[in-house]
Amino acid sequence: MDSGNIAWVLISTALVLFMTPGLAFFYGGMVRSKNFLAMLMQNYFAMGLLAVLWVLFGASIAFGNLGDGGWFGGFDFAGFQDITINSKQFAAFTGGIPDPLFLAFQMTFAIITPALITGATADRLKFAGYAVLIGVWLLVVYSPVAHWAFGGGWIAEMGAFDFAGGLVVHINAGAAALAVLLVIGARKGHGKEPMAPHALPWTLLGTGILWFGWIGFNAGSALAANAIAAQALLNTIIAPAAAMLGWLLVEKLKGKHVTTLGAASGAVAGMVAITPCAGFVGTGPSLIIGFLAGIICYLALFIKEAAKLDDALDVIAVHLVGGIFGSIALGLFADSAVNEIIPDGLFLGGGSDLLVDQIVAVAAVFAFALVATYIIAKAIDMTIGLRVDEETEDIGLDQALHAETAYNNL
Amino acid sequence: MDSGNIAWVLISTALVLFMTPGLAFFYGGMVRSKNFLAMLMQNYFAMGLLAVLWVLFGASIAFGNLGDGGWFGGFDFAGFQDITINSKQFAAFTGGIPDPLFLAFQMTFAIITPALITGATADRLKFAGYAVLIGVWLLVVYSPVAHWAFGGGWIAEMGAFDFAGGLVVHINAGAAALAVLLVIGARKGHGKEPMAPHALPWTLLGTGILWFGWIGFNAGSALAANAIAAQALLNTIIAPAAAMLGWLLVEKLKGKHVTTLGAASGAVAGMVAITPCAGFVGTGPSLIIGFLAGIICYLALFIKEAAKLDDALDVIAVHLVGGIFGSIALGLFADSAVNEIIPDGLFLGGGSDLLVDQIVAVAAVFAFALVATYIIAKAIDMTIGLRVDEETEDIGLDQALHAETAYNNL
Amino acid sequence: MDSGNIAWVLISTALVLFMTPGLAFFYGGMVRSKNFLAMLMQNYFAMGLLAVLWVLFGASIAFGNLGDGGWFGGFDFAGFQDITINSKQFAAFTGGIPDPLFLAFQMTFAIITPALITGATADRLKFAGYAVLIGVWLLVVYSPVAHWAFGGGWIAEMGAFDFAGGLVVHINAGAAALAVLLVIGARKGHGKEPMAPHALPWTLLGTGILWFGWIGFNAGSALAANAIAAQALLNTIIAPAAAMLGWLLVEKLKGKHVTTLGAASGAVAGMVAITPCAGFVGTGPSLIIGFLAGIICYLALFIKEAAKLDDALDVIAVHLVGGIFGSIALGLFADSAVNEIIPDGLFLGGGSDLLVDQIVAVAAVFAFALVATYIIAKAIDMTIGLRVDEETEDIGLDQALHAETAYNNL
Amino acid sequence: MKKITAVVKPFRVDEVKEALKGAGVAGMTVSEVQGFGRQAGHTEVYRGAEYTVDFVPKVKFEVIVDDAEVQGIVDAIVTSAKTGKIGDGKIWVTSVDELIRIRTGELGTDAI
Amino acid sequence: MKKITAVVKPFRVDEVKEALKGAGVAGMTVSEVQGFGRQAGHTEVYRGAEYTVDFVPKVKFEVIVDDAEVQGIVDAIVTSAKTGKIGDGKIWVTSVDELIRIRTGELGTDAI
Amino acid sequence: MKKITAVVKPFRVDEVKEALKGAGVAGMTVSEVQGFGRQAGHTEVYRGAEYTVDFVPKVKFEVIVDDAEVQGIVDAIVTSAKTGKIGDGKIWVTSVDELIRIRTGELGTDAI
Ligand SMILES: Nc1ncnc2c1ncn2[C@@H]1O[C@H](COP(=O)(O)OP(=O)(O)O)[C@@H](O)[C@H]1O
Ligand SMILES: Nc1ncnc2c1ncn2[C@@H]1O[C@H](COP(=O)(O)OP(=O)(O)O)[C@@H](O)[C@H]1O
Ligand SMILES: Nc1ncnc2c1ncn2[C@@H]1O[C@H](COP(=O)(O)OP(=O)(O)O)[C@@H](O)[C@H]1O
Repeated sequence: MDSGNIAWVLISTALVLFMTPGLAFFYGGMVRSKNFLAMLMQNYFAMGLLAVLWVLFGASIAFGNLGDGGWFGGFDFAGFQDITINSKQFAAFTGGIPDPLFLAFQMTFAIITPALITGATADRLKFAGYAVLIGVWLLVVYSPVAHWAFGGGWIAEMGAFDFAGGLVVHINAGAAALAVLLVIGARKGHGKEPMAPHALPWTLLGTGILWFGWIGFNAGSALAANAIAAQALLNTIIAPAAAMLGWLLVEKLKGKHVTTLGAASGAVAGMVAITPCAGFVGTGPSLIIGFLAGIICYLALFIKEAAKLDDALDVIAVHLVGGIFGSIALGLFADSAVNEIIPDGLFLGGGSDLLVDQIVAVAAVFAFALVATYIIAKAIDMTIGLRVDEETEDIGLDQALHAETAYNNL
Repeated sequence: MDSGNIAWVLISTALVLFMTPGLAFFYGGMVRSKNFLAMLMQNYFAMGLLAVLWVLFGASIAFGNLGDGGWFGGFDFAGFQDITINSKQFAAFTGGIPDPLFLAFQMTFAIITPALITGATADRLKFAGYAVLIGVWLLVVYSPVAHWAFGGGWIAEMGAFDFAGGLVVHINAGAAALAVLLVIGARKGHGKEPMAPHALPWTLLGTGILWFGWIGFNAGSALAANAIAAQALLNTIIAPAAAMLGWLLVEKLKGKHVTTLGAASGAVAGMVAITPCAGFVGTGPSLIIGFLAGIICYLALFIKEAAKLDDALDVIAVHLVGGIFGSIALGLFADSAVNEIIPDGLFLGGGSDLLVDQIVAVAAVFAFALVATYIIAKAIDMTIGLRVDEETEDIGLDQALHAETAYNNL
Repeated sequence: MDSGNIAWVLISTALVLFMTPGLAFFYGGMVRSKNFLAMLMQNYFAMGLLAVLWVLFGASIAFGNLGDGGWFGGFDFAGFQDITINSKQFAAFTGGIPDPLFLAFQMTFAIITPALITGATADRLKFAGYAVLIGVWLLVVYSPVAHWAFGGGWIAEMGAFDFAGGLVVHINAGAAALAVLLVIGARKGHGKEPMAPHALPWTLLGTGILWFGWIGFNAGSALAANAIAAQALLNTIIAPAAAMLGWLLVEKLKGKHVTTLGAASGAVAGMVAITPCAGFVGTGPSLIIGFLAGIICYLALFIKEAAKLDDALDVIAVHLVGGIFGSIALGLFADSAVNEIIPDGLFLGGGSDLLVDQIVAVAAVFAFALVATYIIAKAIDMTIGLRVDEETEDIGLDQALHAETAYNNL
Repeated sequence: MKKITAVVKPFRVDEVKEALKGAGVAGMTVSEVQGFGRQAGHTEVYRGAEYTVDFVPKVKFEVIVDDAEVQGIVDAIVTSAKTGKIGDGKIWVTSVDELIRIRTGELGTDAI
Repeated sequence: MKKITAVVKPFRVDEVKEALKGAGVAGMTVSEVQGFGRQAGHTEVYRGAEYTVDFVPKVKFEVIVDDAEVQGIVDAIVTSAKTGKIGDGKIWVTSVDELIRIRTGELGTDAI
Repeated sequence: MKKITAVVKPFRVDEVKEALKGAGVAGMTVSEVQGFGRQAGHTEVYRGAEYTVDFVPKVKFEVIVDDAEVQGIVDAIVTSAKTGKIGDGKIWVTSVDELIRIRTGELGTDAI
């Protein structure tokens, strides 16, 4: 056991844990003030519920039967059975960091991924329905997909790669968001009232926390304090930076104004796109991937218009499209000189094998998450209900669901 | 000197330092807006005053005469005398991290512990009185108790354990809060006016920062980047998670609403309760301790009603009761397979020895902190005064004490 | 490659990256609400633009021709050419952390330094002019000066030292701020309207983030997880603490009130002053340097009055004066027992050689930054314009430049 | 001239504004207020303690109009603000002695 | 009908509200305002510079009542808002031509 | 007595306040409001979507004065608030039946 590697994964776990509060505020600043606390609640509650469910079942489903090339990790490690400070269940795979640490690190991914959905569904989810949704989703969608790609399942065996979660996190959550939107429909007043962000400073604060935490997300995924982690860290700074410039450039070309929210959104788009590539590509490609992600995710904003979907805070444009773009870009820019476990991508002379595998993986995760989530959401909607009634929407979720008000000045 | 261990304690120190701003906002969101800055001030000022006092005297009182089984560390290291980058005063005890690092890490505990009291006394402390209170308290209460339990004093020698501060931090501060409340009495209007939190988003932000920092607090207390730190980190995520669920469950059973503040409070209760246990118990017990802490601390809210104490932000219910519960739970769930330095607890077949020691330690710290703090607070109150006058309370501390206003929109 | 050292520099990089959002809020809370987003934008945009420019040219200008004792690093590493996960361009200098990591760590310094200027110029910069300003400044001022002191250029060869950026960061940015002020003049209404901080809680939050991140800034500059880093970390806690006390003491002596902003400003003044000294001085001197910095920077507030400069958020008093004081104090307190690479300072019996070198370095950086920045700013002002028109200032930059509003309650 | 003041539910602000525009109103002044009335306040929960919040967020419109237009505008507000549930709010009409447009110094109905 | 407007100190809001309820008031509208008056503003400190803040936070109550009730309600406000120190605030009474309850369309004193 | 209400641009608040003081006003009550009028709202941008914000931030002054002083005070406001650009705001004057100083119970012009 190398203490430097352990130190790095310990702090990376803390960093990724901190991302969920960051996400809460990133989203929370954009909703109307009457729904601010409800947005925070959904995200913080994910930390409570999903950590527990991960220990009970999720971790086992994702990382049981490690490297089996299959679909499902089983229940061998349910309740963290046989996971102790001395156990070596994952040692070969993780390079020797303690088992509880590896599963804790992965837990933080399992927390934030379902929470990403809340951006799409803002301002209208019933709390009980939401709780069931993310709980079931963790076990039925997230954990299996994590097994496929992170746990040595069929995607890994096929030869597709996902450094820190382009497939497992962003496409997965993005497709799920799309599915839930198809079930619950638009916010009351959508398209008629402006619904301006109630306080962008919170969103900017969230962006700062997310970027900070994303260093742990991507560079921590090296599971070691080595040069690959160093490259992943570098990429996680410069790709978002370039993406911010890309997004702002389109803003400037399209209208007169560059916006604070544009800077934040562009940066996040870059973080998303570089996630699958972080420890697999070099510096130049990172800049290119980031810059293009800023432009592409901006342009993807039109999807919700076209599809008449009320994706309130643009989970589709940023996470789904950004995740797809990054996962496919890996097939182009993967660099075996950066990380010997990956073959070179198309642009580095490695041929199209990796690219094809990446596309297959993207399609599979997208399709599975979309269909499975649609079924789950529909079932919840038809039983306990997934959407609040009109009056609750009018009054605001904070007061109606949580008996609280975000700002009390009188 | 192992660079991985040093790296981990370096960053853990930064994490714990960051907790005090987190605490400032956790508390600050709950007070009325006219007292928001005063709450921030009290917490930030603790960082200034107590860091200096720690160097001058506190560290020596706590960690002088290391392992003497006694009551007081003396003044050998006052002003960090003989503490250099090459000194090895604590090497045997700390496993070899540099002396200045060990004392810096401990400094961050010495800062946040007195600051915890400000939650109970919100909205009515005179600033000068407060400054004297925490300064004296650091030297007369905190540092000795730290010696007893962390510095190899009588509590450690007796055989009681405290991984990261159930006794030293939470019971200590909780009992002190109780004592100060007995001296200063209730806020003007308490029980008549609602005094709703003025802006819960700050509280949620503080919760996120606290949780993040608590990883350093607990897992950093291993003083090494090893498997015990890994288990402590895991426990510091899952116990708060389970505690959040426990707290929200009671909320749901009692009323109709689960609240954002409930989620935050439950999580913090779990952090408190797992603190003494973090590197001593396994995964399952952590979930149980957390879940019960959420329920118990919620139920402990009635204490302030029963005792007619205006514990404004519930330091007693969360820190005192949570700390007692966690410290006693250690006597039940301690697991020598997790950490060989501790004997097994009652439920793991280790008999009741540890449990008894834990109870003795709890009682001793509680009694000492209560009595000593009462005397200190009373003396301050009778001399320079510890509580503001009515007019200041009406106008608000921000304007009256600090000549500032939190929000200026006009 | 030592994994502990790498882990420490990885997380330190993340910490310093997080400082720029911290700075955004530190400043943002002090401006009027109509300019809050513009302030955030300037800082976040620095993360986007400067990260990219650093990769393209800045890093090469700063760290090319390493140790040449010269003025300019050249373009050998432009676009991170020849910087790979296996390259060892800087290994001898950095003690073996991977090249991409060293340049990423330094990148975060290159981002925050230009951003420091925004405090002086608050509420009146044109966005396009600002973008050009910081871009050009990075390449023409920051990167060369970084070469002189950090990259083994003439300042290093002369024998002056700068642990983490007293010269390169604070004097540099402070002198630049002064130069830009000379070009753009005062805010409309300056001296007539009060222009109170619109929401100090953001400023306090920023202070907390800055302090947290500064641990990475200073202790990370050891480029290793060793005892020097430990001392630097300790100093980065206690010097700001003592500085807070110093600042508040003067406040108390001068007026009736100690203020929250005073606590925050004092702490930041201490962080600035200890930056050049962090890994070079012992514990006692740190307390002294910090305490004096709090007093001196407070007194330096009069400079802007005397010079009739509208240094909106006191970049001159805090960064320029604090940086000068710290850099000169190093000539007095440098301690070869703390760090063998530095000779003892005047007060430690090392004679005045170091002190003289420090003064020469201070003067050189100040003069160069002042003149070069003045030319750049003047050129921008005369071409695309650096300052908004009166109407924009009246309406506020948020709406006029970014088509956004910070707070939307209706 | 008359001043029409209307206190309405916040989520009706857009409708009321559009109705006023539709009724030919050229200007109005709006502010956030808190209302107390037949509409019971709601319960909030603070760490286990329930307390009643008497005040409900409302939005106040103030519109100065020519006497002849009062009825039409009142009707427009009623129509657009009405949900039929308690708490829809009030409209009151008061007399204005004089009105001045700051920019031009115009007086009376010319200043509307 | 009359409209009674009262500007009071913020920490008296609860007392005034209860006093109004006690005096039989069925509804009121409240807002945050800033007052300037004999009560000197306070000094604030910004990095060593002291400046005077002229405006003091106040809360404004607006209550529409039947003419007969004006005196009783004014008295209730005076009693509950008075601290005896400068800055306790003002009450003013104006005439209301018409009042409409949006929900029902009721007019005049029926709408109160 | 009359009540003068003025809705002005936010960055003119200091000037107007000083002008009122200069005109001998001993007290006033101020609040933040949103205005709609000839001054077009502005465009805001939200992730590529442009939308018009109809409401513009304004500040409302309320001053109760003796009848004799109305003209002078109105003039003071006009002078200090005027920029000459659309949106400078309105002033309106209404009648006040009674004024009470809470602290002393003084009535009418004595209470001003
Ligand atoms: N007498 C009153 N004076 C001033 N405002 C009132 C009065 N009565 C009600 N209001 C305002 O009208 C709002 C709605 O009144 P309420 O009695 O709740 O419902 P409704 O108008 O449907 O009967 C209140 O929230 C308050 O703002
Ligand atoms: N002439 C006025 N017009 C409008 N509001 C006023 C006037 N005078 C005072 N006020 C309001 O009443 C408040 C209290 O007035 P002040 O003169 O400070 O004390 P007091 O009423 O005790 O004499 C002020 O803060 C302001 O809100
Ligand atoms: N009829 C009205 N009733 C109430 N307030 C009005 C009215 N017309 C304008 N206002 C207020 O006056 C402000 C300025 O009016 P506007 O028409 O934009 O410019 P101007 O007064 O220069 O013609 C508006 O923003 C609004 O607050």
